[in-house]
Amino acid sequence: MNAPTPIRVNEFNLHVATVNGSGSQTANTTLLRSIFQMGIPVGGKNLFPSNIAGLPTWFTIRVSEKGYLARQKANDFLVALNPETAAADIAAMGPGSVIVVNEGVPLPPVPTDRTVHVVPLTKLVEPIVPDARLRKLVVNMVYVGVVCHLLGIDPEEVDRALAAQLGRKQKALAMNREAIRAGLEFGRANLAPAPFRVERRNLVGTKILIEGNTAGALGAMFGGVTFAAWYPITPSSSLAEALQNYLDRYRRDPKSGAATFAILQAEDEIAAIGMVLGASWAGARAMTATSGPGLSLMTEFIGYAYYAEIPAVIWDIQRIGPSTGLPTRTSQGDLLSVAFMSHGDTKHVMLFPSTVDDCFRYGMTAFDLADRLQTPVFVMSDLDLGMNIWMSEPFTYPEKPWDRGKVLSDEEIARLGKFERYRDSDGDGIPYRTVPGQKHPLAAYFTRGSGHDEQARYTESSETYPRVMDRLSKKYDTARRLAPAPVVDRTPRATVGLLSYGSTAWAMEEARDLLRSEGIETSHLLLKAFPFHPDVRAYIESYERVYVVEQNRDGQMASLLRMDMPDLAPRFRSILHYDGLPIDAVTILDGVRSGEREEVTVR
Amino acid sequence: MNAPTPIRVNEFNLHVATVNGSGSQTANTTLLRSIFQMGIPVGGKNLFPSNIAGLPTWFTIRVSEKGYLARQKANDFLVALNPETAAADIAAMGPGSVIVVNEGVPLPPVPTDRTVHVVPLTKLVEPIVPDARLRKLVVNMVYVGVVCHLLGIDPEEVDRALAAQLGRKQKALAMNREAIRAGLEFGRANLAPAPFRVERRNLVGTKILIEGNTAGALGAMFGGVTFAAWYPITPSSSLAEALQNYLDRYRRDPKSGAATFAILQAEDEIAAIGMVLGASWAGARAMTATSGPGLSLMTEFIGYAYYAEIPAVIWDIQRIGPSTGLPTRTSQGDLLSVAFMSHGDTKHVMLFPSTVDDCFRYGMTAFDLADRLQTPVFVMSDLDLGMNIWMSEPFTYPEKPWDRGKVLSDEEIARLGKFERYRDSDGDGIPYRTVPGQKHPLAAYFTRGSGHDEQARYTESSETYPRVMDRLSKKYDTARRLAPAPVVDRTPRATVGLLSYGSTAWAMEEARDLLRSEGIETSHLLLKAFPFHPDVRAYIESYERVYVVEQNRDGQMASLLRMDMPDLAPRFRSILHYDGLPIDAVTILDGVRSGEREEVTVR
Amino acid sequence: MSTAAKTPAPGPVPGPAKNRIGLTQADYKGSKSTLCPGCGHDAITNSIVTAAFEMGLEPHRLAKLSGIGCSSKTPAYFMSRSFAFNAVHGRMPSIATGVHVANRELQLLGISGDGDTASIGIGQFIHLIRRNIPVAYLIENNGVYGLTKGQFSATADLGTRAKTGRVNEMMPIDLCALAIELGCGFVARSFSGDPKQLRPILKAALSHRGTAVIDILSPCVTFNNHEGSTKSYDNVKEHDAPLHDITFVPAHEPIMVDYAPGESREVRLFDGSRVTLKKLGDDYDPSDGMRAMVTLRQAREEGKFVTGVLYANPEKTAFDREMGMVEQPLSSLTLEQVRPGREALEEIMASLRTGAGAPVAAGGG
Amino acid sequence: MSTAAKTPAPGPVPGPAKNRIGLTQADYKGSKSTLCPGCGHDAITNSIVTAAFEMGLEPHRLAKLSGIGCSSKTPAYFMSRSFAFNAVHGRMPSIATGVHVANRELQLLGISGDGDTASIGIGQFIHLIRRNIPVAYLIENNGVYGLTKGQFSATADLGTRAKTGRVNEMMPIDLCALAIELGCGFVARSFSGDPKQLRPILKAALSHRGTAVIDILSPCVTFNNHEGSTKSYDNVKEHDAPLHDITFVPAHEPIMVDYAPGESREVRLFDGSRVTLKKLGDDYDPSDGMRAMVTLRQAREEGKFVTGVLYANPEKTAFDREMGMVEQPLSSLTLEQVRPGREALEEIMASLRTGAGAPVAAGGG
Ligand SMILES: Cc1ncc(C[n+]2csc(CCOP(=O)(O)OP(=O)(O)O)c2C)c(N)n1
Ligand SMILES: Cc1ncc(C[n+]2csc(CCOP(=O)(O)OP(=O)(O)O)c2C)c(N)n1
Ligand code: SF4
Ligand code: SF4
Ligand SMILES: [Mg+2]
Ligand SMILES: [Mg+2]
Repeated sequence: MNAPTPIRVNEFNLHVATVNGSGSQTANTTLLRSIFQMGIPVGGKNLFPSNIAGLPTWFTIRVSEKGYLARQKANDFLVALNPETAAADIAAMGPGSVIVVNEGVPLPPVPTDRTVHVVPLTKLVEPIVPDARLRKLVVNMVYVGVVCHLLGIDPEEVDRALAAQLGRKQKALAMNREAIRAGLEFGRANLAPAPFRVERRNLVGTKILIEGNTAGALGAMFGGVTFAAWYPITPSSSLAEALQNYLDRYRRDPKSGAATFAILQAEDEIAAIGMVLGASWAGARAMTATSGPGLSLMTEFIGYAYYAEIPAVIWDIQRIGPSTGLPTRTSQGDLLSVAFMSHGDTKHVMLFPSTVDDCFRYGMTAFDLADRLQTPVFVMSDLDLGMNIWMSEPFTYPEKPWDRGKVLSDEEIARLGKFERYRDSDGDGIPYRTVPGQKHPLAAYFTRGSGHDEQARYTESSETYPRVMDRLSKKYDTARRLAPAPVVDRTPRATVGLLSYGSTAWAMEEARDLLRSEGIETSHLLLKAFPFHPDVRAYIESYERVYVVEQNRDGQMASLLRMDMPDLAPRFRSILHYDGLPIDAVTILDGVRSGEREEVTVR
Repeated sequence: MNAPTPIRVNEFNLHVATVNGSGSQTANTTLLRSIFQMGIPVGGKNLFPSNIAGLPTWFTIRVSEKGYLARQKANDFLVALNPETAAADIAAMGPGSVIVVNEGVPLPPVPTDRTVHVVPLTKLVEPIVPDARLRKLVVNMVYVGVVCHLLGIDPEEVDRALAAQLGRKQKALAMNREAIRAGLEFGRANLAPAPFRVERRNLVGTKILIEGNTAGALGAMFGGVTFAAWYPITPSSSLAEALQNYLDRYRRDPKSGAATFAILQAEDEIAAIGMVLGASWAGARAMTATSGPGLSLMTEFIGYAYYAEIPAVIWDIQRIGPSTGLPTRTSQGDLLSVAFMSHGDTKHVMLFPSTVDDCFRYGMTAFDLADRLQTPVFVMSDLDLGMNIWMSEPFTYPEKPWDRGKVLSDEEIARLGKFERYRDSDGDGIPYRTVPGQKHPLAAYFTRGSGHDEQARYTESSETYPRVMDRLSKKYDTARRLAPAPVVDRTPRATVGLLSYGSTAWAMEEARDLLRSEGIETSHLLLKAFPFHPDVRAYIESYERVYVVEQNRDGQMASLLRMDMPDLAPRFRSILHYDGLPIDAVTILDGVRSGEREEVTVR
Repeated sequence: MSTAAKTPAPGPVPGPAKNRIGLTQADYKGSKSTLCPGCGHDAITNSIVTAAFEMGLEPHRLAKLSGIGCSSKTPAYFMSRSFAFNAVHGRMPSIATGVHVANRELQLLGISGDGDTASIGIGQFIHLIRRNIPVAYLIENNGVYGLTKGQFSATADLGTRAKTGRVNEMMPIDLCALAIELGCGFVARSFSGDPKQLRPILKAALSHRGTAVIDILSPCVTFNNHEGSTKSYDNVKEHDAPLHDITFVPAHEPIMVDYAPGESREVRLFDGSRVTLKKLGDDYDPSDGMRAMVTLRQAREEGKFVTGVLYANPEKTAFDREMGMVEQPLSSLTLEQVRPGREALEEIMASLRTGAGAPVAAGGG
Repeated sequence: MSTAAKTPAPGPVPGPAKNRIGLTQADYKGSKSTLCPGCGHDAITNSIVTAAFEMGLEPHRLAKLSGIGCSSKTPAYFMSRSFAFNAVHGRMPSIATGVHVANRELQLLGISGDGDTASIGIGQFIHLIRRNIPVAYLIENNGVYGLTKGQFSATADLGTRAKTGRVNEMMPIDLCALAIELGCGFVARSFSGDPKQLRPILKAALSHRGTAVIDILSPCVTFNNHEGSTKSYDNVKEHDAPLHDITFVPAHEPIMVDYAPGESREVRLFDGSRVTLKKLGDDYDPSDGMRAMVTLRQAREEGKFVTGVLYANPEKTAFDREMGMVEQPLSSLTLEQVRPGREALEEIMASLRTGAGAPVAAGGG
């Protein structure tokens, strides 16, 4: 035991290092939820390899009564179960940290200002689980007990969290309970509590814990999705799978029990987007979810949808590329390729959710926008937001009905006496469409990716082609006003403007507090959509320097901003993070600091 | 006969309106070449529909002793053979123009200041060609005779041009000669010569007439292409087909007569680029040629090639999109989608040929660059450059050997005692590679699109990933210096800078002369490559306003420039042309004029 | 719909004949074809018009789908009262799948070419059949890429010579054999110039509740008719020279045949080459897949094209039944039908609060 | 190369056994596998190592090619002295085609999965076979997408249930029957746990001068082994509960079998389900394609997997012969060999000056 360190309450990171396939998810979720149930804000991040079993995996629980949920570089509490990474994992722990190692895991020399507890986890589980193969699994519950003691987690809550997960599985429940108790008792008997602990608070209320992909699926369900086609790819699969599970349960015809939806696993992403376009053209609310490689395969069809003006919702759960890249690491690297996806003059609409609540709402908004604009709408989520566990206020039930956009009924056609598929009758660049199956003789039209006029007739005319293309540009300008406006937080004395989007928002919030504590006041614009809302320009105009913080190498959003506002282009500075791990506050802090220092020296 | 107009010599456009499938190519080529043989610069543009037979087609011959070869909006001489378009074709003719119509073609009222000659072409051919079906073809030769008379083309040259084409086909030659003579004699007997005529000059010398695609194929052949995979698509097919024809003839082993190349027609463009990457990886000089839709399908593999660093040459003969668009119309609309093609942080190298000579030279340069940089290199040609007929100095034989880039032999590996596929040993960001089949035990490596370290080993490390990505950025900067420098033409008193690329250069040259005649002195930078050479920045810095002239809707090159030079972004103005027809000088003239007028009013 | 095929075509009546829903044949026509005169595809278009008229199809209940090619353009030339989706090259099957799922009441007529299906599109073609999506899928098969000027497709016969002079070195893909091997419930082969055979096949295909594949030999006037071809079109041969102009497309009459079941008939194509068509006899039993495969292989060895319905299994479960969808088209569901109530959201929020709903696992590539 | 298969493996000698080119079995190994313990793919990897060692393959003359998936990762786990190209998902055949054309002396070993080949990759698979590119093409077939956590692939058996509880409604694609129909010159089926059968098949495939397809049943430990499966792994069943944690992958021994030609053997998979393997007898004649198709269909009806070499036609003309390429690999040609002389350029310029070389025609889509 070394010199007691001051006790820190409800502000620390718990880091569990193990191998995938060892089944630590129930254990980690139990820890996460038991703290959550004590009324303390938590977040859980899973760092996993691109294989199925036997490689290093880490699960990090951030406990923060301030409500910071972004990743932090440093951890305070380590459970080291993976012999292969133990040395590195332990070496990464700083002064005052606490380390629990499984007996037998090789121990590197550890400075005395770290506390190391060697615990015979495996021995402790032996009496409880006869089947050797299963011990590998249940042993995880033993460290839950140990951690529970060291951090002062209420055992009652641990038990509740466990029960909630295992539900009716009594045998399992019993076995796991025993394992937890074993760890708890060993801790009580042998280990001094850690210098940071949890204490009950009342900061959670009715909040929920959920992954962004699940939230997106829920949004799509309440948005009235009727068709989804997808092809498995990490990190997007869990969105399609959650959608399937929820729809199976909540979207059946009350009488017949038949499905009011269809979900198809396509043979690849070209087929997936093709099915979505076919279904959407025929009147369904159709979506797909994918990631990098799948997105690239959709390129040709996306160009078609842009030109033939077919609504489609594409969730891009960004992982880090190029190519296969790191399939289980996060990124915001697809912006430029999506913005101008496919040959010829194309411009696409992107939404940038930064919270699970955004995922839920945009699950609906994306459909309304796609139907209203009759074009593909991309929801640019990422692995951090989509697959990690986030705390959130419960989602609120949509008050507005859906917007299916400009669809002409047979009656309306009869009234108008005509129908022109690609005519800009309202001056907003958005034409009217009909739905296959409509009976009126004028309702039918011919959809094609080749040159067409206002009546959807084939043409190669050099007058008609640019006219149609100009209308598409006008429609795109309409999108600026229809898409979600940015969230602007201006600080009176701010000297610099910050700009971020997507999951970066979490580290940004924390970074701004750090900057403030250093006397640097900042304003912040949280981007929600591309093309840019008029408010974005107004914001940029009011700051000489705007730091664009993003998780890619090439400063892709900064590039889009420079293209959109050439006159303001010199104002943008990039702060970039692209190692595949979620960005942390200190990275932003350092970026702004050094940026501002330069400014000073420059002058 | 109306009031005689002043006679214009060797400066006019001859426009032939017919339907495709009617076999007018031999006739038009004969006209083009006979004028060319009289020592007068000519260019031929074929405006054809996206089908095989029966739709309107136009062939325009520009005769210009000043050497202007760009398209012009107005024509001086029309041969109206297509009843369906005759009204519009004739209405488009201006004062002083001459119109030849086939007897029976409905004549709209024509102002008296246009000369109309109704000629019984069909009647004239009847006695010559018994087979009715064939008359449809041979009739074309009759208008050759008529035009020959009206413009004062030397019949000897017409005969030579015809003979060159029909070669040994005596029967054909005879029949066609008769038809021409019939037209000639009819003209002499009934028609007054046109107010513009051709007169023999000595401006052609040893020049040649060739399409850009044929030139590109020749370049590839002399560049040592060993493998090409392609999938038919207009307007790129003729490049692959010309390549096949020339290689069949000039690339056989002297002894065995076996092919020193392979050309494969793939099942689609995904397969085509895959074959190219496989072949290139295995040591071949591999290329493909495609256009919009095919390009979009290559997206996923292009990202792979960027990240795994595999050389590849992709000719993009741009047609106007989005999607299928107008397959037989020209455009410069693929820049943004190519520059950032495929998900994740990717940046690609593009070359912009503006002449058939560029096509020939870049046919070689592209291979050298791809091998040197170990990345895909896109040659951004277009339908106008690629499929139309251009006059050029004969191509000069390459004096330099090829550059296969950094390939380590077994001997070198033995000497070094090690080989690391992705190590930046030279500080230019470019690693060394080996070729499959090399015997040295250290030569083999594992190529993948997933995360890899300097030794090409799989990794998900958050230190290694960004290190490799940063090297790729460094390599990209190296490309700025290796790629062709822009051609800068500075005028001392120039107040505005102009910037163009690709086939736009032709209209630009003419436009600058027009501007000068209006007292507007201009400088011009002809871009040759992306990423931008340092000279580009230097040029922009010296002009307050730089007009970027391009053939697309969104000002794609202007966007790339703004992204690359944020501090200079406000200087760029766009002059855009995107109706599918090649840009003309007046469009540029008007653009600069009105732009400059604004400037004045602004001040 | 599925009984329509059985309704006999009405006999001649005064004025333009009307069908059971009171439409004339003209009502099933489209805009003027822009294909080459004599193209087999136009003959197929005519058979479609007649078949649809005779069946009394409701134009608004049929959707025309196609890919890219001369063949894929033809939906513009018939049934202009029907909706049409002219997709990208080779990907029509995925469009068909989406359209069907969105509105199961729509009857789907897919038009493709041999390049569109056998080359770039073979993957989607296979998965369409595997899912048994109800679409009458026509391949207008000429062995070449017509629209791009005559390169070989994956169904080009071994050893044929293209206009460019190049010789095809590879075995053609037999789309019928492939479809049967994949368990397709309706597989037929016919000839563009044999409307007597083609029309009833079209009707049967349009009435089949699953993927119905019809591989239709459809000669290309232009790109199987060229100087240098070993067997060039005789009366052109004498004047070979004028045809030197490769942009010349001489007009042709479409090739038509009329012969009885069980018989064989040799047909001379535009380039003078000959194919032998062998019509399945009335005794042929199309319910036996194995038998069908054997028949095809034998014919192949004899160098013959068997025509007729090769395999039919109406029992195959339709895709929509598999999906357990509501009867009503998904496209017509109201917001009330597709937005769960507040209590549903509350139930879900509660489970997410307590963790009773187990989270989804991480992993993969 | 093509005689390598015939060289017998050397008998035991003092020290680690060496093969005809003096390498030990260890020289054919790769880096440590990161697959699940007991995965069928690892068993196949072992058979490859042994076969390559016994054949005495020169590592530098072999290139390993793969797509994406657990199966496609395995090239990292054998023959680390050979070059490898781990391509994108489902597109390895086009890579193989390019590699072969660039260097015809390289022996190609392609590793794919059922998802990589039968789902996303079926199109390229078909065209690879059609071109008869010389590659030994292994499908490590487990009926699921392993790497993405157990969704069904296009070879999943009708009615099987996934870990998610979903039931597969579609017929599996029989890759062997497909390959035979397409005229593939070597088609075999085997089981990952039957090295005695697999090794000789691998050797034969590696010696075949054309596309050789081996469809290898290779059970997935993890995603055919789950609670809720109708037929769950017994000794786990009692403790079903702990397996509630879907991230838990219990360790397994690979499933191995050893049985004689002509016999059938029932194998119990990880999830307790059973497949019956039926080994072709020595009397079976693999030269008859029709016979092979019939055999496959019959076995399918009996619900059996026939294993062994189903069809072999060594006579099929190899692709490179068709292309008329020089013997020397294209990759090794010198500048002198590939850059025509000045006179060639002059000749071409002259033709372009006079127009003797007719220009290419415009047109198309
Ligand atoms: C992705 C893509 N690649 C290439 C093309 C060019 N293209 C247009 S039609 C066609 C082939 C059509 O052949 P087929 O399907 O047999 O139709 P046909 O013209 O013979 O009736 C091709 C390759 C295209 N439109 N899209
Ligand atoms: C274009 C693309 N889509 C999806 C994925 C995600 N993905 C990786 S592996 C895989 C399936 C692999 O299944 P299979 O080929 O059967 O291999 P197994 O893992 O079963 O051995 C998928 C869909 C991808 N990598 N690329
Ligand atoms: S090119 Fe051939 S397929 Fe195309 S329209 Fe003409 S004849 Fe028909
Ligand atoms: S998931 Fe299945 S296929 Fe993949 S490694 Fe594990 S056992 Fe093998
Ligand atoms: Mg065809
Ligand atoms: Mg699999």
